[in-house]
Amino acid sequence: MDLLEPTRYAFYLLFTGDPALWRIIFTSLYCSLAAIALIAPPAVALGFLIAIVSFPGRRALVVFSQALLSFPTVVVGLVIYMLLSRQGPLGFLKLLFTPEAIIIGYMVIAFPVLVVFTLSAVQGADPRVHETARSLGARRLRAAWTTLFEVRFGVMAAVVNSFGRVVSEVGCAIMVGGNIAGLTRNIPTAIALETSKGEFAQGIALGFVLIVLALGVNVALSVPQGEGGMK
Amino acid sequence: MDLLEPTRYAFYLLFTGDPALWRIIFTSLYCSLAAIALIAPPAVALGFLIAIVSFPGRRALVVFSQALLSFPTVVVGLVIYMLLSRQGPLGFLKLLFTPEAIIIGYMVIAFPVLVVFTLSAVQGADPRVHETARSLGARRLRAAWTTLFEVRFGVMAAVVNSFGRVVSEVGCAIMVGGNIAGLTRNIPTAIALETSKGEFAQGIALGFVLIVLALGVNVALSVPQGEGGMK
Amino acid sequence: QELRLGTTYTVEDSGLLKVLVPAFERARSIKVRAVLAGTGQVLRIAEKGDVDVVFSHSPADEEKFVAAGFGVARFDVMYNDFVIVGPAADPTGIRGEKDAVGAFKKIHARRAKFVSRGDDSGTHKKEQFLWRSAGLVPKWPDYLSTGQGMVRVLLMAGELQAYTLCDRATFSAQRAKAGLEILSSGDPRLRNEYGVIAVNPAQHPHVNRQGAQAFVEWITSEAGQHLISNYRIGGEQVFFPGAKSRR
Amino acid sequence: MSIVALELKSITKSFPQRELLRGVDLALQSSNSYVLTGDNGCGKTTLMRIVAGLEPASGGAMRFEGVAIDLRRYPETLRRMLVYVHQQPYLFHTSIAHNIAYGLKMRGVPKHQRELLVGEAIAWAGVGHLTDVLPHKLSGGEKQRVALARAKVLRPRLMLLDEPTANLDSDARRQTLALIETLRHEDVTVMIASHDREIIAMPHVERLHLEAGRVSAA
Amino acid sequence: MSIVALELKSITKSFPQRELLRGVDLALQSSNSYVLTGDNGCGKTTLMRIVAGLEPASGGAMRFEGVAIDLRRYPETLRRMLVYVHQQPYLFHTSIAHNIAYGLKMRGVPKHQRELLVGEAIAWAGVGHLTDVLPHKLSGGEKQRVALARAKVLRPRLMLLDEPTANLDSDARRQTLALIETLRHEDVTVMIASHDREIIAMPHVERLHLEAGRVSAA
Ligand SMILES: Nc1ncnc2c1ncn2[C@@H]1O[C@H](COP(=O)(O)OP(=O)(O)OP(=O)(O)O)[C@@H](O)[C@H]1O
Ligand SMILES: Nc1ncnc2c1ncn2[C@@H]1O[C@H](COP(=O)(O)OP(=O)(O)OP(=O)(O)O)[C@@H](O)[C@H]1O
Ligand SMILES: [Mg+2]
Ligand SMILES: [Mg+2]
Repeated sequence: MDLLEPTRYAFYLLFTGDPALWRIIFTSLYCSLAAIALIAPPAVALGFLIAIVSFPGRRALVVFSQALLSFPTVVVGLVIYMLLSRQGPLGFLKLLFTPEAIIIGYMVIAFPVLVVFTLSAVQGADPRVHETARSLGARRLRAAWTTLFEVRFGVMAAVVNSFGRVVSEVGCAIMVGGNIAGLTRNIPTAIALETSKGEFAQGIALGFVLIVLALGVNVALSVPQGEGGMK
Repeated sequence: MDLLEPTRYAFYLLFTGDPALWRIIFTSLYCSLAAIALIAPPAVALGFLIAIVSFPGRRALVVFSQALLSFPTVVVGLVIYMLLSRQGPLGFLKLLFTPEAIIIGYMVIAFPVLVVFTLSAVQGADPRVHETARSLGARRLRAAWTTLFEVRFGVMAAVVNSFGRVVSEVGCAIMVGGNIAGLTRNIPTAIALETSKGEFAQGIALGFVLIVLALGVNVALSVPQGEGGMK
Repeated sequence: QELRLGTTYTVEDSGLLKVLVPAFERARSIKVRAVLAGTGQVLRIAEKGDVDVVFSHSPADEEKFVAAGFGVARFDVMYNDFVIVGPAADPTGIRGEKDAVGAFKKIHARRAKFVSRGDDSGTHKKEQFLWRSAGLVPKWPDYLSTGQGMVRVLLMAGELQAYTLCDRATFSAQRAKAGLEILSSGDPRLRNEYGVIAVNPAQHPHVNRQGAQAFVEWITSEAGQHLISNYRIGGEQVFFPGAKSRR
Repeated sequence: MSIVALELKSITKSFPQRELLRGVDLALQSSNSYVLTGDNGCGKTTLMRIVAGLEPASGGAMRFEGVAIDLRRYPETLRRMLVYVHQQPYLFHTSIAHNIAYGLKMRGVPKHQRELLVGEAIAWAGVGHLTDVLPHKLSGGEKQRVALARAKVLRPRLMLLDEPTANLDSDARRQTLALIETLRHEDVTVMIASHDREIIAMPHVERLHLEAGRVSAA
Repeated sequence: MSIVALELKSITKSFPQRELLRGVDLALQSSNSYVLTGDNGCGKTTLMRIVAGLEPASGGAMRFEGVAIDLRRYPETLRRMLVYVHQQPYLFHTSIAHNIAYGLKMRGVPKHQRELLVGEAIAWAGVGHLTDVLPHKLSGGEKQRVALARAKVLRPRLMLLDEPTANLDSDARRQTLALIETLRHEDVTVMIASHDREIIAMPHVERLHLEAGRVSAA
């Protein structure tokens, strides 16, 4: 099977500004970036808290959050579908089969990922970071910020990972988005469609497009990540 | 929609030893655990190496590995499908639509996850860990092992995350495994099937079964993770 | 107000949807959002009122859907037929068999490799109907129940050099890739009916009743039927207009 | 007229396996300097960390400048009045200047004034030639100097210095002794945990000895 | 009959911004003890780390017991012959006993002998009452003692001690001085980087001074 031709064609469409392809790309980026931007602050904060506050059941909570990483995204999609369905409790919002529904799903999927990896990064930080900040007069919030900044490599890895998860998942996006052309079709659901048509090469070409986009996003995200964390 | 009933039924089947359900569970666990067991050693080693050896292009390699986290699993599935297909270069192995094909796919999916998060964990480690080990006479390999043991919390987070990724993914497993009942059907592909049949509640119930399993695996994995990393 | 059309992958995969939707949008100035899903899934989301009109091919389920009050009425739109395909070598010798049930009996007798959709789709329902008609229960090691879409099942059958039941449109589109041949066709029991149903506004007051009505009218009208009969895959007609004069 | 800056009443600290502090009573007069001596592991660091609100005490009471301090809900305002310098200081992985500026920023000192103070502090620490070196690359003594400068620049009411001279060369040690002398005149109370004979022998520095979980003047 | 244990020839080390070591020449006689003095940041730690193979030199040559050492491909065997104790030692997050046993394990010392040696070392470090405390909870001085014990137990040919007494109380310091004395008689060469006057003033300890990137006997 020839991969070169479809890939070249996909990039050709990309650069000639094929509106259908760009619409798909836009939906992918818009939904995943919006979801991460919305959910990262609370999730990172929670991961930080679990890492530094010790309370009974903390260890169990950590293991449970880790287990949530195994939750299939399509099940997240199913649950959100049932909530957003016209008959569901949130049906009145009319969010089903819209990009916003996908964003909600992505937020749910990204949440445990961000919590677990922020936790892991903060856990690995030198406890003196937080103490030094506090001792120099930083209030709780500011000290937390300083600590997160010291482990920025790990926190950005968490963000990058959650982005990777949502931007490449298909189960939830197809379930709550409906894979509607021109509205909720994004790169993975488009790949699913190509695959279901037997157009495997096209699917792989779209995968390459996604990787190039992800590379761009990661380069952008790696600027704040910096060399600071590198020893 | 009633969730309680199907969930109760799923767990009923589980405990009454319904062979079809247990077969699905077995496939899920066998493929994901085998893949992680096979790929974790080289991937963790590579992540370690990238973290401690500095060479030109290292930073670019890190960003690239992170971008690989965004690669849709179905595309991994497509590529492996084409390799294992009858006309493909590895067709003579007759691996397509077998659990072993799924294992190969899982290994490819887990690889960058393990590399990136091992890297991130080792990066965050105190550089004196490795130096102390070396200075006390540990050879390279042993010193690496000691370092990984010191950051075991992070390394286990990497393992747990890669397990979560593969055990919940559907694109690759369905593509190279074929979702064959009694052979390559696993929990996520069974969920996909239930979903396509409109049996949403059944799908969600299977999702709960998966979470319970993941919890078990995570508890088992968290024993070596230990409190050591907790400060 | 836009119209939400719930339809199955088979319709999209054949390429027909890309012809029908824009034509309808132009004809009636109604924006269509096509939601794609498996057959069971389409009916389920329609049942919950999340789409306005359904276009699928599983007559038995569709009748049940209407009977339960979820749909206003079911109308025939078009049909094609299913074909039994398999490897050129045809180890069970069903080539040219006009009787689909007879062909299935031979496959069963030889315990030949057979890939089943296994997903309760229209195609799967048809397959089950044929096994039932043959008085057989399909259960042997090389009878593979896969739970996948038509194209993937066809390609799987190609990979495994197995038999399968496939609709003609999909087979025409994938013939080259699958490397299988039509071995048995023409039995009237292999007819594949596509129908359209407007979701019942009595159950779901919020649905786009006018839009759904317009779609049902248009697709069963002269214009819609004409488009269907003119649609070609590789020069081959794969759908046949089937709308009876509307009751 | 001597005001009590810090008063501790029967501070205790125990671990599951052992009782480290068994009732520390202590009163530090304002603007005086104290050196806390005691064997390794006797609890000097722990005691200072309790005072600084970095670790909970198991029991006891504390008053700062006459005000009772709830050790379980350590007040934010108190954190701005005292500063603790770790035995092995941690420098943020940013820059020397950012490290020294950090506490000033927290106190809302305006930028131009901050820059002035940071410049002075860098010169005092003798690391002017290292401003573009990442803080974690500094030598042990340099780190300690920067940490000291970072605390000194805040002019707190009470300074808790944990073995401040442990890694210092003779010049820096002399400078630190001078700093302690200066702080005394600037109305800053200083408590130093140290094994350094020069510090212990300093004039105007009162000696406190921690042994068997209790503090006694020595 | 004095054998040269370690010989350094024009060792240099430069950073993009500065030249730290400008050609260090050095010869340590076997079984002798040396103290390396010099201002903070003069390069003591860096020099010892180069010798221990923890950091690359920019240039120069090294011989150990007469054998030329390729500093770019630091030989594994040499690692077993010398041991470097960090200025701020790191203890593995396992247990005190495991920390001390680590180097012995690497050298293949059998279990029963290892246990014996570890027991002795724990007693020497005076941390027998802390065996069930996690190493990172130890006090600064306790950590330094354990690190010293962890190195001492290996009986290397050359010991590089970076400020070993910085956080020690007077007892432990005395004990360390005694250790240095003992090692001299046990045919171990010792090099100590230190600002500690007591160490610098020890009899039988030769003084080396690092200044402006060069070492001179002082
Ligand atoms: N969780 C714990 N359980 C038991 N003992 C502990 C625990 N945490 C700390 N310790 C012990 O409590 C003591 C704390 O001592 P601290 O650090 O306050 O000593 P110090 O007087 O500052 O000593 P140094 O002069 O060495 O710095 C140490 O002996 C340490 O081992
Ligand atoms: N990458 C770098 N670029 C520039 N300067 C550096 C770099 N890394 C380290 N340095 C400087 O090199 C010197 C290293 O000193 P070293 O740690 O060897 O000193 P030392 O003699 O052990 O000092 P101390 O007595 O304080 O322990 C320090 O001044 C440090 O700031
Ligand atoms: Mg201390
Ligand atoms: Mg040093």
